[in-house]
Amino acid sequence: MAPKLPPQPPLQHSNTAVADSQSHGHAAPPKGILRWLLTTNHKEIGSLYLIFSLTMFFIGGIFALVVRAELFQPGLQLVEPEFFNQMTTMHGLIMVFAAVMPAFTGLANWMIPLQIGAPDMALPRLNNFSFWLLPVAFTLLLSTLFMPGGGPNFGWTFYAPLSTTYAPPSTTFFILALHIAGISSILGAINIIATILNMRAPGMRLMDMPLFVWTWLITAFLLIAVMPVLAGVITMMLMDINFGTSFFDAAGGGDPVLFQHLFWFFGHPEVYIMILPAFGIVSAIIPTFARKPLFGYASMVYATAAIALLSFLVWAHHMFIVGLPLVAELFFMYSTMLIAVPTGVKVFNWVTTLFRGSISFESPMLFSLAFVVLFTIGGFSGLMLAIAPADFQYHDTYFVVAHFHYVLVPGAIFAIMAGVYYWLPKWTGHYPNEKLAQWHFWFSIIGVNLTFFPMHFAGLAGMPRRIPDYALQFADFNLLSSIGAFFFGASQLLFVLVVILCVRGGKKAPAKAWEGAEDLEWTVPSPAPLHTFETPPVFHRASH
Amino acid sequence: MDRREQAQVGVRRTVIRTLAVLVGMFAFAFALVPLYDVFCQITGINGKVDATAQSIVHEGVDESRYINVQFITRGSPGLPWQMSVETRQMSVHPGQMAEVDFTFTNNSHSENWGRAVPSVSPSRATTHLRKISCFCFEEQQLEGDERLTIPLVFQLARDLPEDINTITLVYTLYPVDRVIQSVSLDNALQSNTLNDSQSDLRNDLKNNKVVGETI
Amino acid sequence: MWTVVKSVLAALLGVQNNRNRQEDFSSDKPGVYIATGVVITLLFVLLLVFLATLAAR
Amino acid sequence: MRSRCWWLLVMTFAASGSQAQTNGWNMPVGVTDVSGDIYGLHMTIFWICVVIGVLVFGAMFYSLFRYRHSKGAKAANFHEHTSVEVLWTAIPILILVGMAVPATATLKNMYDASDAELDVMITGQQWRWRYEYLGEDVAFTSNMSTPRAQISGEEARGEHYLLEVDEPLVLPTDRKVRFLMTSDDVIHSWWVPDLAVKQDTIPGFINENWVKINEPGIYRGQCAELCGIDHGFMPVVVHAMEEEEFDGWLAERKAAAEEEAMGVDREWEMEELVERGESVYQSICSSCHQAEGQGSPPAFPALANNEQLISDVDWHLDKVINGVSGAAMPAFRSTLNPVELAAVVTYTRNAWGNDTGDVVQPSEVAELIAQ
Repeated sequence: MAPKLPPQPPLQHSNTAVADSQSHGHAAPPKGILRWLLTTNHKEIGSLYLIFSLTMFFIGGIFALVVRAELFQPGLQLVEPEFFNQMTTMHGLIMVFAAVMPAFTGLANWMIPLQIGAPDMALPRLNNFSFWLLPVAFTLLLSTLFMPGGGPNFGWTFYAPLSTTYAPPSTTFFILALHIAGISSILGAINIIATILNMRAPGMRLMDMPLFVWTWLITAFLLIAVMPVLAGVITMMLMDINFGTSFFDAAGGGDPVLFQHLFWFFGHPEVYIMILPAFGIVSAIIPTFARKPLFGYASMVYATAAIALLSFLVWAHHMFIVGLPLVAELFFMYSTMLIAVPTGVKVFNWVTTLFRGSISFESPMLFSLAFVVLFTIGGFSGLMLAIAPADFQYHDTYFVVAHFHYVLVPGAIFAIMAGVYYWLPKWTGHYPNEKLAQWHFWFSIIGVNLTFFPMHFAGLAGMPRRIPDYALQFADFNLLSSIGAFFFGASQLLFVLVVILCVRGGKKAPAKAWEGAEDLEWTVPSPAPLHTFETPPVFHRASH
Repeated sequence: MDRREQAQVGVRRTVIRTLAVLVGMFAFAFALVPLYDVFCQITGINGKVDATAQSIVHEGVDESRYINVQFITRGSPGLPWQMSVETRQMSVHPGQMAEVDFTFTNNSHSENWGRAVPSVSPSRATTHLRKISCFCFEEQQLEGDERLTIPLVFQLARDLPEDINTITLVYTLYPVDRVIQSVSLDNALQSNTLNDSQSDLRNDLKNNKVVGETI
Repeated sequence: MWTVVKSVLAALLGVQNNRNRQEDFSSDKPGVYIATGVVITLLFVLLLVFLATLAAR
Repeated sequence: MRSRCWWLLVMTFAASGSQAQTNGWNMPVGVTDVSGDIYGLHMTIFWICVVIGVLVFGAMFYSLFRYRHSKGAKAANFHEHTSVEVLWTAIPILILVGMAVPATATLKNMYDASDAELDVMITGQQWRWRYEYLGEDVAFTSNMSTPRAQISGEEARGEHYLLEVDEPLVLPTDRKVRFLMTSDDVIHSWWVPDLAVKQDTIPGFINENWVKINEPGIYRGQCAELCGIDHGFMPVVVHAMEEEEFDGWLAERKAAAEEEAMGVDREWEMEELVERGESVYQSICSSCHQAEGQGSPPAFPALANNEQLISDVDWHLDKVINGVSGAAMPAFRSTLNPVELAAVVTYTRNAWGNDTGDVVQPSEVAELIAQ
């Protein structure tokens, strides 16, 4: 096979799509839109995922800004409570299912074959199909906003009976959209598992794989295990709404609390689906820029597995106030507290990797270091929330909002950005503009903390979440949060700028773009040609 | 090339296995519904009471403690019924049999279907409250302006936890949308009275019945 | 068998210390580890249930 | 720099947390034994997190500073250390056990079901709370009393903006009160931070909670579970009184309830009913059907110039008394008394151009309900 096709930096074609975000791929080269519709190349599909996710990140972000604008000061100024509820709901759904998850899948598509020395994903056509389900799903979901009665307004957790008996008529479409997105995730997960288990370069054992591959393998198993449960729950909702069953309707002998059990049985592993690949990315970047092998590679793998297993045993900590019996409260409090142990092990390992390294501070490293610090703060508030009696006070307040945004924004999203800055040289052949990237970093870090730190105080002082208007004593915190949110949102435009500039040109990157980088992806040229590892590379067991 | 073929075989195996897990997990989600009900009935987690009548247990009456049993009835939108109870509160000993009459009144002039859904508080007491005859979860039909009185016969288990001295039984009425009727209340009652053990029970009751104390 | 159990226990705590123990990970028999993992997880659940019941007394 | 900015915040937060206690940016200590215990747990775990944070981030920033590539640091090559790894697994477990012990004790106190002296049933309804003193024949609905004009900004906002109600829940101090909680429609959550009571109210199911208030005062909270449009406008206000004062209040309410029951029998004037009806409408109906009866279709139909409503008084009464199944309209048969029902129906039939001239007497409504 010809390992050196003419270099075709895939992002080159898609940068127009970023600028013209409404219609990806319209401005594609001669072969036109069909090329992107039909591509089975893991790199191109990876780019499609990433562009889709970035688009959705901005749409979800705009929804968040509508929410923050309304909360800028007490009183109802901009939107009606009904629309406010649709905004909070859509913001959550879009960010979780259309921004964070596809971004990780996109990175997986790009990097897993490169990191394990495979020519492509195991099931390329399925790969194409699972991507194209996403735009369908989320166009449908977004279109519910324009339907009579409005879009989903019951929160991203869609608790019954607010989401069944009392839901707007568009709920059936919401369920359909979620089904399609779920199928997409499941197919993606099957593909990733099949690739990792069967397509590794000769000589590469499981324990030789980079941590990003490991964390994604475990994430994919979580997806296979819990996405069907989500599918089951929404199917039950659908039947309750349209076919007169009463799974969740007390009137027919059902139980609304059952909905919450089922939802969180999916929902808690889902939380880890959104953070485990982030662990993998950070575990690749920190050793690179500390120029020192990752401390405790094996325990990192084991801790990831432990977190994944424990994630199935803690779901009811989201339900401490629904009236669980004492024994159940205690069980879920203990199991939740125990998750702190493997998570702590990971943080200690990252810190120890830094110890006696030779550290430089390029933009991927900055985002990774911020990840370690801010994710840990999110972990601390998580530990506080695990204490069941205290959760009676924290539950459903802005303290919880602060907690999961610390885990997801400077957690998952910073890790994704770190990964993008880290691998952009490999994708485009150019280094991102370091100065702009650093500005992006500092603006983001200020924006994130200004937005989410005051929420801790608002929550402790007694502000419930998902309210469109609030009592006067919460005004200062909300003012700060809103300013921070707009600042953070605006500074993300810098990110788009850096990516576009990097696709267009910039300092040329060699195959091994970072001095301390070790994994297989750095053995192929930059930009990575469309087809790589047609003949499997020989894997040398060197690093860990 | 045979390496590639090998990989293809492996991929097929992986896909089949993951699909099997997938189907299994989807089925599991639905299996959780009955499993949850069973789990709740065993542990009494959500105060949801066993829908079927239980049999009486002769275990002697614990005269040393009185348990205050409260009854609350609640209506709901869309059902023009009223449910009332003969007494709102009674004191019973654990192990003692007690009976209380509930009256359903249809305030409208047309027939409707409804259902009374029970819930027990504290939920820990759920498994200790044996309902020997009841109408819980049973769909009922009332003709327009009909009034119907149904007794609830119950017994508190002797092993009721020490710190519980008040039990509240709440019935919420819900409308049932239906065209075809399957089990009407009358049928249910008839089959009850036909049952020999049930009529024995009635005699049993007469000797043992407590008088409700109205507050 | 004991090494398997030990590995899985270590996994639960998130600590794996010995490089050599990774070797048996790549023994191409993940089934044994998965089965042991499931069993130990079940035992772990039972232990927690026991602790919670004890504490609730 | 990143670290400095948030540490500053944490430090000021921590310092304030230990001195001033209900300062509006930390959890309140509250006025029950349980709320005090919870505050203690909260501060303990917070300080544990601070200490761990100082150690971990301290080590991290030391490394970042000390081993800079730009200062020519040479990387070591170690990547494992068994005893260190075992140690940093064992120590967190010990800390967690230390934390679990007091948390378990507090939780058990919260679940203590013994010896409640007063039972109050709390029912969540979209979007108000209903309180019933079981066995006392006293029941009422508690609505937010903040005027809509304050929300829209046409009026200056008062001190207790959004946290004030027409009728607060009145409770005695030093008496253990049992709450039975349920809902008529969706899941709500009844929360008063100072009492450390937050419990979901679930349709068809009963939850319970206990509280023993130590100090008289007025305590405010809100619905904590998203329950639809007016989730943010569903405050809880608890007025805790000394025992004697409470007993007096209860007796007064009982007498008033009896008097209101008497009012059913007399003939009411239209003006009386309209006046009474307007206040009922504004506190109960206007959140959905809007202040001028214009509604917000399709979920909430307009009442003004509603043909069916104007032409059919029986239909109108039926919807108000029995609600609409499967829609947001609740049954008000047990929430409102016959006088209020008659008044609100009379009002809606004669307001905003619905000039039917109909007068519905409380006695007619009472008959409809009882039959």
